[in-house]
Amino acid sequence: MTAAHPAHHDDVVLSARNLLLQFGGIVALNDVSIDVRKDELLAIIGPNGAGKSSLMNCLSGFYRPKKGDITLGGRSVRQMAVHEVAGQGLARTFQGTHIFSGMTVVENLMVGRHLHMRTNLAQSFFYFGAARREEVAHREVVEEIIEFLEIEAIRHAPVGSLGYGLRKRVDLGRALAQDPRILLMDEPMAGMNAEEKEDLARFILDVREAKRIPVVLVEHDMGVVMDLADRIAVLDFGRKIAEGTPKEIQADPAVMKAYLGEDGP
Amino acid sequence: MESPVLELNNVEVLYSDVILAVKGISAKVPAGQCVTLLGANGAGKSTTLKAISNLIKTEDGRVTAGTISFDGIDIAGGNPADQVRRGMVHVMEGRKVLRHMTVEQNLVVGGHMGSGRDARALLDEVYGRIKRLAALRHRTAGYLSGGEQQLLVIGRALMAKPKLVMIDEPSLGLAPLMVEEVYGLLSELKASGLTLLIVEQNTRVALELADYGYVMEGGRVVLEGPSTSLRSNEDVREFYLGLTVEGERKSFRDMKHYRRRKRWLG
Amino acid sequence: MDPAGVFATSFTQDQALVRTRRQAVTLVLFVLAMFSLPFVADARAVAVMTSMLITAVVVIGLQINTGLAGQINMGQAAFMGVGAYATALLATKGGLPFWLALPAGGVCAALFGLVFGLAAVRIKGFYLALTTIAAQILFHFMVLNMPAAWLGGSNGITVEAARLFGLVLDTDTGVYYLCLVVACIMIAGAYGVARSRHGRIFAAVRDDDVASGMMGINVVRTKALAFLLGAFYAGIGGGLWAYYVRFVSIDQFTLIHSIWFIAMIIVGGMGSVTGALIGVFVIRLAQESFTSVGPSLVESFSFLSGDVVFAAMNIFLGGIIAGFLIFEPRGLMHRWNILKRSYRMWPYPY
Amino acid sequence: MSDFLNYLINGALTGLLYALMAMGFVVIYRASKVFNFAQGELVVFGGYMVWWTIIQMGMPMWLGLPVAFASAAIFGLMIERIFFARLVGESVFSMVMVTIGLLILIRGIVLVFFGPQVRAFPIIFPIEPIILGDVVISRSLLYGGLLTIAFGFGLSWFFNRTRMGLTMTAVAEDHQVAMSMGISVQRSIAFAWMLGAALSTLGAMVHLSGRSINMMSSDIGLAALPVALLAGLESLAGLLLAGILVGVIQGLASAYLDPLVGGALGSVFPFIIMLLMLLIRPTGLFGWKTIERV
Amino acid sequence: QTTYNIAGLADFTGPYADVMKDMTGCRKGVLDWWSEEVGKAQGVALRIKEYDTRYDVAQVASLWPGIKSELDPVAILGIGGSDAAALQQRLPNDKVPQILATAGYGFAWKSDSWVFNARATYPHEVAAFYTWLQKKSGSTAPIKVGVISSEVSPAYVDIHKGTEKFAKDNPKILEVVETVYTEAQPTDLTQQVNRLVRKGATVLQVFNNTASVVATRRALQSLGKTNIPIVMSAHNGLVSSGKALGGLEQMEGNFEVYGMAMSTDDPTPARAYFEQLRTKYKAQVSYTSACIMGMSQGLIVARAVEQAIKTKGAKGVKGEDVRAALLTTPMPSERSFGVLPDLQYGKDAPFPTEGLAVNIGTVEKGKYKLLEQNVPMPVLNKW
Ligand SMILES: Nc1ncnc2c1ncn2[C@@H]1O[C@H](COP(=O)(O)OP(=O)(O)OP(=O)(O)O)[C@@H](O)[C@H]1O
Ligand SMILES: Nc1ncnc2c1ncn2[C@@H]1O[C@H](COP(=O)(O)OP(=O)(O)OP(=O)(O)O)[C@@H](O)[C@H]1O
Ligand SMILES: [Mg+2]
Ligand SMILES: [Mg+2]
Repeated sequence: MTAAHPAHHDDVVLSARNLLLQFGGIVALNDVSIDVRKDELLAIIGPNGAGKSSLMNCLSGFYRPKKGDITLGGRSVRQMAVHEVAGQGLARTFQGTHIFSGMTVVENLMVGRHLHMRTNLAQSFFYFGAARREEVAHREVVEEIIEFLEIEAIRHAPVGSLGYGLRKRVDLGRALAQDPRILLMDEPMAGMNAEEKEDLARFILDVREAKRIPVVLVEHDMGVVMDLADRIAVLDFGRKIAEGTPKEIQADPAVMKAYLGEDGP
Repeated sequence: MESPVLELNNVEVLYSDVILAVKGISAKVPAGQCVTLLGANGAGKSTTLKAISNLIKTEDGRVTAGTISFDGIDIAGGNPADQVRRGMVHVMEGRKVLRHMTVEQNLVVGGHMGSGRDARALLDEVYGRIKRLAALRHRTAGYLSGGEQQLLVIGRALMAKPKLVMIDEPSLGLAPLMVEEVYGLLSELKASGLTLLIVEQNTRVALELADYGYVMEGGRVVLEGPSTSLRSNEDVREFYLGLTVEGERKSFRDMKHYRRRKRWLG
Repeated sequence: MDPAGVFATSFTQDQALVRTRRQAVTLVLFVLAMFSLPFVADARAVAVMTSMLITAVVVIGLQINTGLAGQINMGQAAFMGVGAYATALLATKGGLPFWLALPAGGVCAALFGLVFGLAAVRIKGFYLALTTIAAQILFHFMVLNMPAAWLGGSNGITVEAARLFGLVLDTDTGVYYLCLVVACIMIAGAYGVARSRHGRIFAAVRDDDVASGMMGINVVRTKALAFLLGAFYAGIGGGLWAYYVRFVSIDQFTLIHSIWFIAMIIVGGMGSVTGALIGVFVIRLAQESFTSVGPSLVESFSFLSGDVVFAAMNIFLGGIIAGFLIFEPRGLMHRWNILKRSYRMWPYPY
Repeated sequence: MSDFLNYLINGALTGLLYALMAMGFVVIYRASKVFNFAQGELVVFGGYMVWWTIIQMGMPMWLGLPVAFASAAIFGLMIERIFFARLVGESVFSMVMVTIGLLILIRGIVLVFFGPQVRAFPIIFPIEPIILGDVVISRSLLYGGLLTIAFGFGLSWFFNRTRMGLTMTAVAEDHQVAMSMGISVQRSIAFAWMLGAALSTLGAMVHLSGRSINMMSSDIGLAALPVALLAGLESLAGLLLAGILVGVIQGLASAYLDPLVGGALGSVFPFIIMLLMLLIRPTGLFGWKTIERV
Repeated sequence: QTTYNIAGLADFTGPYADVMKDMTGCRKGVLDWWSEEVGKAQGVALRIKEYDTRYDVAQVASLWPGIKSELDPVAILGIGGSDAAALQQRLPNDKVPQILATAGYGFAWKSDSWVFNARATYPHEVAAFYTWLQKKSGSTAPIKVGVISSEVSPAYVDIHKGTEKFAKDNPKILEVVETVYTEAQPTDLTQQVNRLVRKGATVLQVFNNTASVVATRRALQSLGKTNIPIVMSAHNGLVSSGKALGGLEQMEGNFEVYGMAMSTDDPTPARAYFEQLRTKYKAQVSYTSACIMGMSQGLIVARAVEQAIKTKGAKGVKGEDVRAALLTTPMPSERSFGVLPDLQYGKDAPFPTEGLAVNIGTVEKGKYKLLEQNVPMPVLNKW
């Protein structure tokens, strides 16, 4: 699984400039800019309703900001449809579970490979030949991911019957199967206990180590954020109120007030 | 000790006639206390709650063994509506607001069992307890932020004038301040005499509020005790609170790549 | 789940449909039986099987569209009608041989289906299901109101029998083999599509179209493709129909036919090609055996007159469907899988 | 000019009849989230109940109509008892599929019990039209229209304002959530079907008064579809506007366009309007917008 | 004794379910009568087996091969359009003739047919009516007719297309002021009828279904224009429409036209024959136009078999012999007890196009009554 995209000379992989997003009267994002650099983990924190998910949705093309620009690998993706953004190498996991519950784990991951598959409908129709060769080739990639995430045992289980933690892992696997240039994760650890968070943290760290994919992480667990993030951006009421290293953020009084509470994490 | 409000005895729950999700658990919830149910993902916590309120019947599940008694009456397999009428409300996982309805309509629906006359008073009482909701009363519930939705579903449960509220993961996906606000509300409710059964992943806050706790794993209760003793249990500290033996918070950076075997499995 | 002792040792094996020797033997025997049917069974059975094969092609299309891609479609009979008309026109007016007219008819139906697929871009759920009823109504209107010279209007179109290598397929057996071969190809194709990339994204879009988009799937295109493919199958089925009855007219493709097609995938089970086949078989068998038994009932019990006996059949059929929905809403395929599973797990209950 | 006025007024009234038929769909949808494909069959059943009480049994109107309404409601209740009670918790999709089975089933029942003959339907509303100058207005349509307007606003108030209506709306939002609040989903669905069946009976009365009934009278259900979709499946008061819109356009189209085209353009027009409108507003004019948050 | 089988295609659960009982009962009655009184002497019996096709082409198509191999019938008695559609292409190979109960359709107007109708097409019949009406009125101005039709069935479209064609070819006889399209079950036709009346229509033609006749009649009543008659055919005739309106008197002054006997109370030979079927052959039927359709089918096939026996002998009569008999032998009206006019099939159409006559019925003083008999049918060109 080598990176399919040529390395970028520019340090910034994903960059959002002055995003403005409104829903009726509500300003979900107000003049928000962020940069994600090569090989870093950027965490985004903020109170509920601050606009974190909205920002992720803008970055992945699901919401279209009213103003501002988003570039991925130097190309503007603001006008692109969701699937085109994904085609540019952006993968994400979801806040709730948005998993294909009618399919097995393998199939879910194979959907992630869709971007890299090329056979046409006619070839699928006459399955034996190109379509089967392609299936097998991509199945090998998927098996690597299955092994990496340690979900061999549930390979053929329908995900509808899996517990929450495993689903999250499949969700991550599916994003990894896309072989992305950047990975966005929206609250991957919500609803997990410490042990499971540790597991997932380990996978995230491994992803960064082995595959060197920059990650944008939205998370409410301060322990996770402070330990994993290289940099943190803080949103409140749709505005970015702070950005910096975990240390700086922990010391920032505005952040304390808006987010962490007076007594800190 | 007086007899508990809710008592589970060797309850087994089966999904789709094939998946045994809860394999015989027993638990008690005494009146006026807060009991918490902890456990890893898939341990069967939500299933247990759904078995008590009998919402599992909507998911092709059923209680195959054991008894569930509420106020001394066996309620296993009963009608969910009767459970509410007896004074037990189940707040489901995932902030299930009625998305297309306004906040106030959500609350009104929550109080549909009471008489029309005290509805107004009850509504004001809930608005009084949860000030934030009052300001949001005409907003469409589906567009509220996560924390507001969580407050709304708790408020909606209160509208049924319950004796016992079962809450599934109230802190799920909430920011620290919001967690405090929700738990603040819960402790006020407890102080006002409400009995609480809380399923939680956020072990720290849950054990702070709760009087007693059960730890579930693989559909069984593997550990139980007063929350103070749970808090000092080594395994709970390591696996649920994420603390080192010395009481330091472990860093997520230097995770070992193997796991220590849990003592209760051995 | 596989029976104990069967392990996949390569990905090819793991993805294969036929996994045990017994399955392979059964499949071969089944196909052989189908091909020898005209020699061993009576004319009625062959005719019933022919209509089952044609229906199967149409219903598999519906299964792809509704069961697999999740787009409820109440206009499948109209799509079939478009295919039948197009095939008939191309064969009679265009003079195309049947092996060209048939796929071309499928393509025409596919294009008509595409129009509704594109509506699926914006319209979802029940709204979409109900707009496909409009397909039925528009098709009806168009055929009747275009100049009669184009689509035959109220006169319908008469079709010559299919010819292949000088062979005229105007006998029951001939038509049966034509339908059997085409149906085999279409069924095999459906299995191919269902287990490769396209089938997978159909199901992905059905399960969660938001997440699908973010996986790089063009949701709009996929839905349109599902309609296109479903309608293509309907069109091929329609084309076979045209060569089977050799006369097409508008009242052969009505809403009630579409409803029966849906009933078939309900009974068979949503989302699986095999389920569609089972559904077609069960419902058609029920319909046909009722119509077979009915006349004898009337003859032997003279106090029962035809109007009572045959009307009661509708209650039976409606009852069968309703019964399935009540007791086995996930269809026969699901029941079969559970049976298989508990058989393999025996003696452990779960 | 008077022609135009005639088409306008009668189109609107016919549209209101469609709205009344569509109300049956929407009431059932609004209280159970099930789209009932067998609505036309309910109309036929209700119609036969009226025929049975008044013509067959010879009951006077004041007795026959209430009995007919009651029997239709009981029929609705039976449908819930037999079919839907068991399906609580199953996906809405399978419930909708049940209604497709019901469609076939009710047809059989009607055939067996009432036979296929075309029967005279009692004259519920006087046949003599109201004639104002050149404008001729059918009484059954007029009275039916007024009833429809009353029901439209009344039911809209019921579902949006009263506690009971809101609890039923909650059922349409999510069966499981409704149950968790102690709402009896079953009772809500039962009520929906009873109300739906009763409304269908009223619809049959307006539609068939003084005319005839047989199995094929269910076609009106199809004609009401575009109205339900145009209004949006959740909106009751919206039906009135959508109904009038569809009725008027259909009336004008069949009066002025049909002769030009030489075909029944009037009857496909509602579907065309519906398609175009849905492309602009995918959930109809007043339906709930889907709330999609990721 | 030789028994010849006849396949009956019936529709007990589809659109024609309402008339099926009388129709099937009567055709069976005729065959029983024939076997007893004609066939017995020659050692031949006719037996019919009825199948429910729901009037659905798919059902007919899949049933027929089985019926053929099971019964090996010498003829098929069908109802109409769908039976013809499903079988017309294959009958030449199967060599079995089919006789339909309804009048002919434009789409089946093909030469060398194996499908036969007892009557010419509906437009033929209604054209005879207009010709008669004009003559009776004594004026040379064309009759102005308003047509009420529907597109739900292609058969209805076929009828109004044929009528329009007749008007086009015979502008001195007929003028169609407008063709109005309604739903299958129209709610209220007041506006449409009003428009037709104001356009000068003096007759309204409603050939689709009973519900449409009822709605049209109600519209005329509410407009106070009951002096404008409606003309209809056997399948939605005066009696059934009257019943659906709550009484035959409601249909006062309207017309019915078709080329068979009318089921009036008049003591006609057809009536007497029917009474014989009912009393002697225990046919549980009533004297309706559906019954007459059934009788006509039965008589046509029975007489053709009779003829075939004459030429081929009692044994070995095949479908093709029955067809040959149909094509070669004229059937004078007496042979059908006046149920049908004189009948002679030719090769160029599935129905006799020349020399046919129609009957016209009406309701007078609340009684269903035969108004005119043997009205000659004009020539009508294919549309
Ligand atoms: N589709 C939408 N329509 C209308 N308003 C929306 C929509 N999505 C988000 N909002 C509003 O935008 C604001 C930001 O919401 P967002 O979901 O981005 O917050 P968040 O920071 O992700 O919160 P949480 O921590 O609860 O996930 C909220 O006020 C929310 O109500
Ligand atoms: N509807 C269902 N059908 C089949 N199996 C189910 C269903 N719901 C849950 N399960 C299974 O039952 C087990 C217990 O699930 P449950 O939801 O109770 O866990 P939980 O302890 O609440 O976990 P979490 O912390 O993730 O919410 C899991 O293995 C799950 O896969
Ligand atoms: Mg969020
Ligand atoms: Mg849970």
